[in-house]
Amino acid sequence: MNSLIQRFAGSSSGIELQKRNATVVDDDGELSDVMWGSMAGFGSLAKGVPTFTVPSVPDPAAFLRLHTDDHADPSCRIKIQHGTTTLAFRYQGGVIVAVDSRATAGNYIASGTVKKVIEINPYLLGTMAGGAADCQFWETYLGMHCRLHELRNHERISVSAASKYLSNLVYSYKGMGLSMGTMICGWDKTGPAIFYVDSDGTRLRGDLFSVGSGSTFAYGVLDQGYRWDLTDEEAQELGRRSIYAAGHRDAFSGNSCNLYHVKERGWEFIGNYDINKLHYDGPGNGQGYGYEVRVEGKTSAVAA
Amino acid sequence: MTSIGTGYDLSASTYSPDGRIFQVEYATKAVENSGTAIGLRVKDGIVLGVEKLIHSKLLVPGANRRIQTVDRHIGMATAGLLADGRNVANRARDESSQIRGLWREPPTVKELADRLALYAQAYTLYSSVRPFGISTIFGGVDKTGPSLFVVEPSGVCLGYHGAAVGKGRQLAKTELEKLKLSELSMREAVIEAARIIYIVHDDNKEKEFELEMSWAGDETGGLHVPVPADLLAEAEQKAREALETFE
Amino acid sequence: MEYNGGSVIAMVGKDCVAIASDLRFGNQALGIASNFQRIFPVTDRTYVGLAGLGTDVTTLRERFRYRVNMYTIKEERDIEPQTFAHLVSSTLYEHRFGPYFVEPVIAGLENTSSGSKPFIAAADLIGCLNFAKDFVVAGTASSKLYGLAEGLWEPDLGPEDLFETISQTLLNGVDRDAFSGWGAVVHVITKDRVVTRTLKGRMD
Amino acid sequence: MDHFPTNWGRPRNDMFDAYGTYPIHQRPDNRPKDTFADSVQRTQQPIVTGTSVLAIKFKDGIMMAADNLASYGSLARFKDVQRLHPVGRYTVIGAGGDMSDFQHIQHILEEVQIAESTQQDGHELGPVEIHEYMSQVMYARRSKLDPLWNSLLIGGFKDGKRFLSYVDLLGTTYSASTLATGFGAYIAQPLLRKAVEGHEDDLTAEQAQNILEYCMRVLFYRDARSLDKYQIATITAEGVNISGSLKLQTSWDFAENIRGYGAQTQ
Amino acid sequence: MSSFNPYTQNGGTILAIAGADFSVVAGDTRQSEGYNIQTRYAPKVFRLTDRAVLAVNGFAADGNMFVKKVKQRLEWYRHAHAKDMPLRSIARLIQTMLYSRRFFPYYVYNILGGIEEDGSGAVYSFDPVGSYERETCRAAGPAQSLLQPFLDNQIYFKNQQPAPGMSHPTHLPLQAVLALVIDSFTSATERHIEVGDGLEMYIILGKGRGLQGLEGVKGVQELTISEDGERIFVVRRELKKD
Amino acid sequence: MDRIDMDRLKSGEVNLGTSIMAVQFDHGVVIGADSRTTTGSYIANRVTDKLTHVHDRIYCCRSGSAADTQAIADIVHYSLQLYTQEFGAAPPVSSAAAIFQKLCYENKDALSAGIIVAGWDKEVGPSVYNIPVGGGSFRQPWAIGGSGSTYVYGYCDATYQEGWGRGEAVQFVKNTLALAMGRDGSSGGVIRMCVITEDGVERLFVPGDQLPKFWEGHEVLPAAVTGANVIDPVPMAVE
Repeated sequence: MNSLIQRFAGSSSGIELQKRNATVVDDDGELSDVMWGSMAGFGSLAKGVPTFTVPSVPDPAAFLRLHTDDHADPSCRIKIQHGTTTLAFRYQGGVIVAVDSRATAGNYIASGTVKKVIEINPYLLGTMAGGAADCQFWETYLGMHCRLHELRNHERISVSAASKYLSNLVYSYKGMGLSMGTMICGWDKTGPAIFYVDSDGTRLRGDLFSVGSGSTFAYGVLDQGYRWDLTDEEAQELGRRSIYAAGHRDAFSGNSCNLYHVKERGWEFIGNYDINKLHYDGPGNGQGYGYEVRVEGKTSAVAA
Repeated sequence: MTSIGTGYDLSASTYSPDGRIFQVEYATKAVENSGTAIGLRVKDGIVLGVEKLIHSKLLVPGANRRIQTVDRHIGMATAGLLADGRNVANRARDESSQIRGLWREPPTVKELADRLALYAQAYTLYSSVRPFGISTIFGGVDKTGPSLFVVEPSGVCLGYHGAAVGKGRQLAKTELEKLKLSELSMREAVIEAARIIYIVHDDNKEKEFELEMSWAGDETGGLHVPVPADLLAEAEQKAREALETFE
Repeated sequence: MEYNGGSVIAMVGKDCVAIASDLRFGNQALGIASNFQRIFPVTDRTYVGLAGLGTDVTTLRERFRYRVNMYTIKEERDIEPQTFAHLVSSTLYEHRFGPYFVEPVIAGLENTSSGSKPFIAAADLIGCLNFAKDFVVAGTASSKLYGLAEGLWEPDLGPEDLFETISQTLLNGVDRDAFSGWGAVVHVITKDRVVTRTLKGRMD
Repeated sequence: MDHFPTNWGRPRNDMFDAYGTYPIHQRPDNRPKDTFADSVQRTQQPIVTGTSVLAIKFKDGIMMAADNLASYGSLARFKDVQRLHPVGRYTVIGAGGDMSDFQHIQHILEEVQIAESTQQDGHELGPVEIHEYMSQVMYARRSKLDPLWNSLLIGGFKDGKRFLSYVDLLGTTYSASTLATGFGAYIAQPLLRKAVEGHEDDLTAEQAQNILEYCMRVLFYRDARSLDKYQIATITAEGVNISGSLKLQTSWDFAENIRGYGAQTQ
Repeated sequence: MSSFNPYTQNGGTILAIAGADFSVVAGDTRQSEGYNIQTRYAPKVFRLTDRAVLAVNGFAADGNMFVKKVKQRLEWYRHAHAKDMPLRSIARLIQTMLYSRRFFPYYVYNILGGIEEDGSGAVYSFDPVGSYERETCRAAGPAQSLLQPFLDNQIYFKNQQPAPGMSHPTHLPLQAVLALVIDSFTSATERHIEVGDGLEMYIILGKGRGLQGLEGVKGVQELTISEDGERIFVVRRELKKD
Repeated sequence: MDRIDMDRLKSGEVNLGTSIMAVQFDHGVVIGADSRTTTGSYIANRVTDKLTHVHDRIYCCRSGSAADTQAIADIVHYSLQLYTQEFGAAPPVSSAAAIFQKLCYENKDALSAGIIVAGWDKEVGPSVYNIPVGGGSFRQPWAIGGSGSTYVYGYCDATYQEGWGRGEAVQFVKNTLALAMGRDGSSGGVIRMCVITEDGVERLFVPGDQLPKFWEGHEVLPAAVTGANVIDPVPMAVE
């Protein structure tokens, strides 16, 4: 429509405005053609920049805090799931990634079967600590961009580049209330690599990280057992043992341990281990990890 | 037309040396090709009538209406390009709703017609657009009583007691002039309107036609609605009878 | 309640009652001990379980012991569970405006003319008593225990069935609670004896 | 990253920032702003308000009642306000809450109806459509954090079917055979349920009116923002009928011999 | 200055259990706000396709709007692909739709139940901002902490030792699942004020699976649209209304 | 919600803590207002004219923020001129009220304005519209507004009767305003009134010292206090 016509024809400049502010609005923003397609909702992502509805208040982060922060206000309505122990370390045989599987909302254990290792692609793993949805969503999104990188450059993305991509992404939302502490693990031209990335925008390269409420317990075991020249079996045992320690002592961690091993030709899922079984029986049918189990009958302490 | 073919008729934003805008005149031609539309403003209301030419027997009866409702109390009939009529109707509805929103009262027919005239006139100013190929009769009842206005492609807006646009307008006007419009009732006006449409319709040259009529006034509680089927049938019956005596 | 964690449950059976608790003693998220006793015998056939702040559990246990002993000396008879429940209630209400952070659960067999009758009760932290005919719960896992008990409990369970029911209720309940668990202990009180069993629970 | 898990998933508290590196307020804000953007406070409070609306299903349709009061705080400011509004030939909408918002709602419903009628396709909006539309409007406004501060009851009768439903400022909707908003939800609803549930298809118009009158009276006794002047809307196959103002008969004689607040006898 | 709170909690509880070749999704029908029962019948469980059912719980207005939008997207998918969206894709769709409101969340807990393309029964559970997980059973809503441990015990056989030489079944038969669902809701009704009035159970049966387990169940109503595919049923029961 | 937040003024804003009124009679309306404008407890102007012309036969009485209500009245004045141009006729009071309402409703968060619109038009004759804070619009036979009005609702309810002529209406307005000004600290000064009829607008004025008198408490006892205790000053002698 000719804009001049609009301007000069009667006093109808208000009509367009009126239509734009129509009383019934779609609050998910613009509808795009891709919503029709096979992209199953990743439509908004395919455009390159995902769009989010932000509440129309002066301080959106304060709004979000008001309604989702059960720490400040236990009766807040939207409870987001928390709680974790995750760890990853680099050694001569690759990267060991081990995590627990518990999610808590308040003191309720919302799930004992969470997959906290996100399989970004066959060569990259991300771990999940913090907001479960933030990690799932953004690491899936990262997977899409890693694939695009492969298509554009005919080679796999480096762990460094992938983690940098994620780090930049979450940094652009800084202050909006995202929460994630993740380790991006993989094997690229430089060999095994681990990067710690969190929602504050921190990105660190390192040999050994543990993230989450149980990380202090995991670090204890990990530090004491870690060497560069671990064998694969020793390394896997160390990962498992560390997660057990955290699962045992930390109320917000536990249920089971998922163990992954990243090797030169991609990651491999080693197994899922019930923490309780590790306590009483150990990973095989050998010695249980549990302190009480190991000292049974050998200690002078008298049961209460 | 003296200046035809001299290039002054290619754009609505160009005058001919003798001060005419050919695009607007051509638009008027488009109106003249169309079936006649008439409007009668009488004692207690208005009546709109249209000679809707049926260009195909395959059309569903009642399709492609040329009388449209703009607001509860205002209707419009167009002669000319059907699609332009729809555009103008939508514009009129928007304007009407805007006036309502502003003053919280139903718009008067004059106010609405004035605004639509501005709209039509804007289409005579730019090279990028074409003037509307329709003449529109706005009719309705408002706080000033019944009123009837015609908006031409040029953007001219005039009020009438009886109006006729389209192919048979001359004959229709002659017939309208014979009536004492300010003394007629709406019911009588319906009969007269039907008669006039039947008279102006040229059986020999033209195809079939459908008589489309609406009214607004005391009889309808101030609403613009189609003339009820029984009254329409009666009017058509009388029109046919009158036609025989007319010739 | 969440500071040290812990949960208690008691159930009525046919001529028997059972009371059970977990064994965790924590400092918020950190698990400290897996052998914390929070159920205490009051008489031969009355037990009290104290869910809540560890230090108050210990204190109250001593207070109750003192008052029960005084009662026994004065009255020259064992305190009845119902009487004890009221003793608990009044003890707690004395601290109405600075309460102990403890929710007690009482289970026992009452002496009546027609023999012994199961009795259970629970109180809130200022001593409002709740006499139930089926089961009572307390502690951080209470909502979970309610759901389970409502589904698993049925009337007139024998001692062994009652043991199985209360064990399943407790173990599955604390498994969904971050602040309870680390093993459990169950006491089944019958006319003739009290059977105490320690259960291996999830250690995470 | 805050490593304590119960702090996760929540927006960080910018009042506490151990490292002083948290630039929430330094973030450049490039949104278009007008001069008074800072003082724009979209969430307001209701000012001139109406109290409860009651509605029930009965044999032939829907019956609704509301009093004629618009309060201004505790001031009974307007005593001749109509809170039952007919929408077309099949529907009545009854409103509690802010009266200026209700007038706005009346205006947009008028617009919608004109838009519908100018189509001249013979279709008219019925109660179901009006309710759906209103629920979308109310939800859209709450999502803009700029709610229309009302609780609405929408009742109607079209194509042989009764319809009665609720929508409020949050966009919450529900239907039942008896509905009451505001104070009525606490005081009248139990009475209505007792009188109506299970009898929806037996109650005559007269019985229905008696039930509503009874509840309006109870509300008048117990709701400090109510009035003894009210209207009743009846929607049946015959269409919408909104009564003139009715006056509640109330009884106070029993109070004459009450003395003091306790032991006093004279 | 009292600020406007755009959320409320409308009570009720939902539950879904997956079997080997079926799933059951259930919810009560009470809608409440605080102590006020708004209505005794407001559905929380919705049929999306012949093999997918969505249960929503939390803030009712958000829930209804969300279901409406999911249905709209599924309709568009049907227009573009001439088939229903597979269950796992619906799950991902729901994640992205929830996450698009990360900063102004839908206050809705979702449980999606249905049949996967491989014919297995599946349940997906979501948090309000879109993290999700495939599970065998899940309860959500105010009474979830009452129901979930019961399901752990009865469906996952947690803390139960199988008899020597035996093992626990990985999936329960339909009949047992229906009985469990009804038991769960009667329990929750007893101990939670926001649960009650009515129970709606949607049952989705895998392609070619017979009706075993549904025989003798009163008031089964079929909702299937297309033939020769998965079949979907609803069963309604009364719950206590106090 | 028990208290209305009337404290919507920005800091330092000039407040029309006011008594305003309009009454409809058989062929016209009477509007009236006090003349006090305050900032806090200081009387910024004691002879304000709060009766604002918006069209030939339509006036409004303003209460709330002086700046807000003046701006609104200016816009309405402009709009009504526009109306006259577009329609070629004088606007009805209902349309004037509609514009006031629209402005007040759509900007309710930013404005503090309680306005009474009154006037005469040829469609319905005299009419009075009350547009309180929040932006509702209510047609009434008589309307009062401003902080002083709360003290005189009872008087108005008891006094007003339908079918009054001009004389009764003027007296009613004068008495009501005098009573309101007598009890409301934010109202006072003089009474200004306008009588709007088909024929024109007539201004009436009641000076602050000639307001109708009502009971004002007992006369305070004569001040002169004499007695033995009073020590007369003794002039100092200088010798």
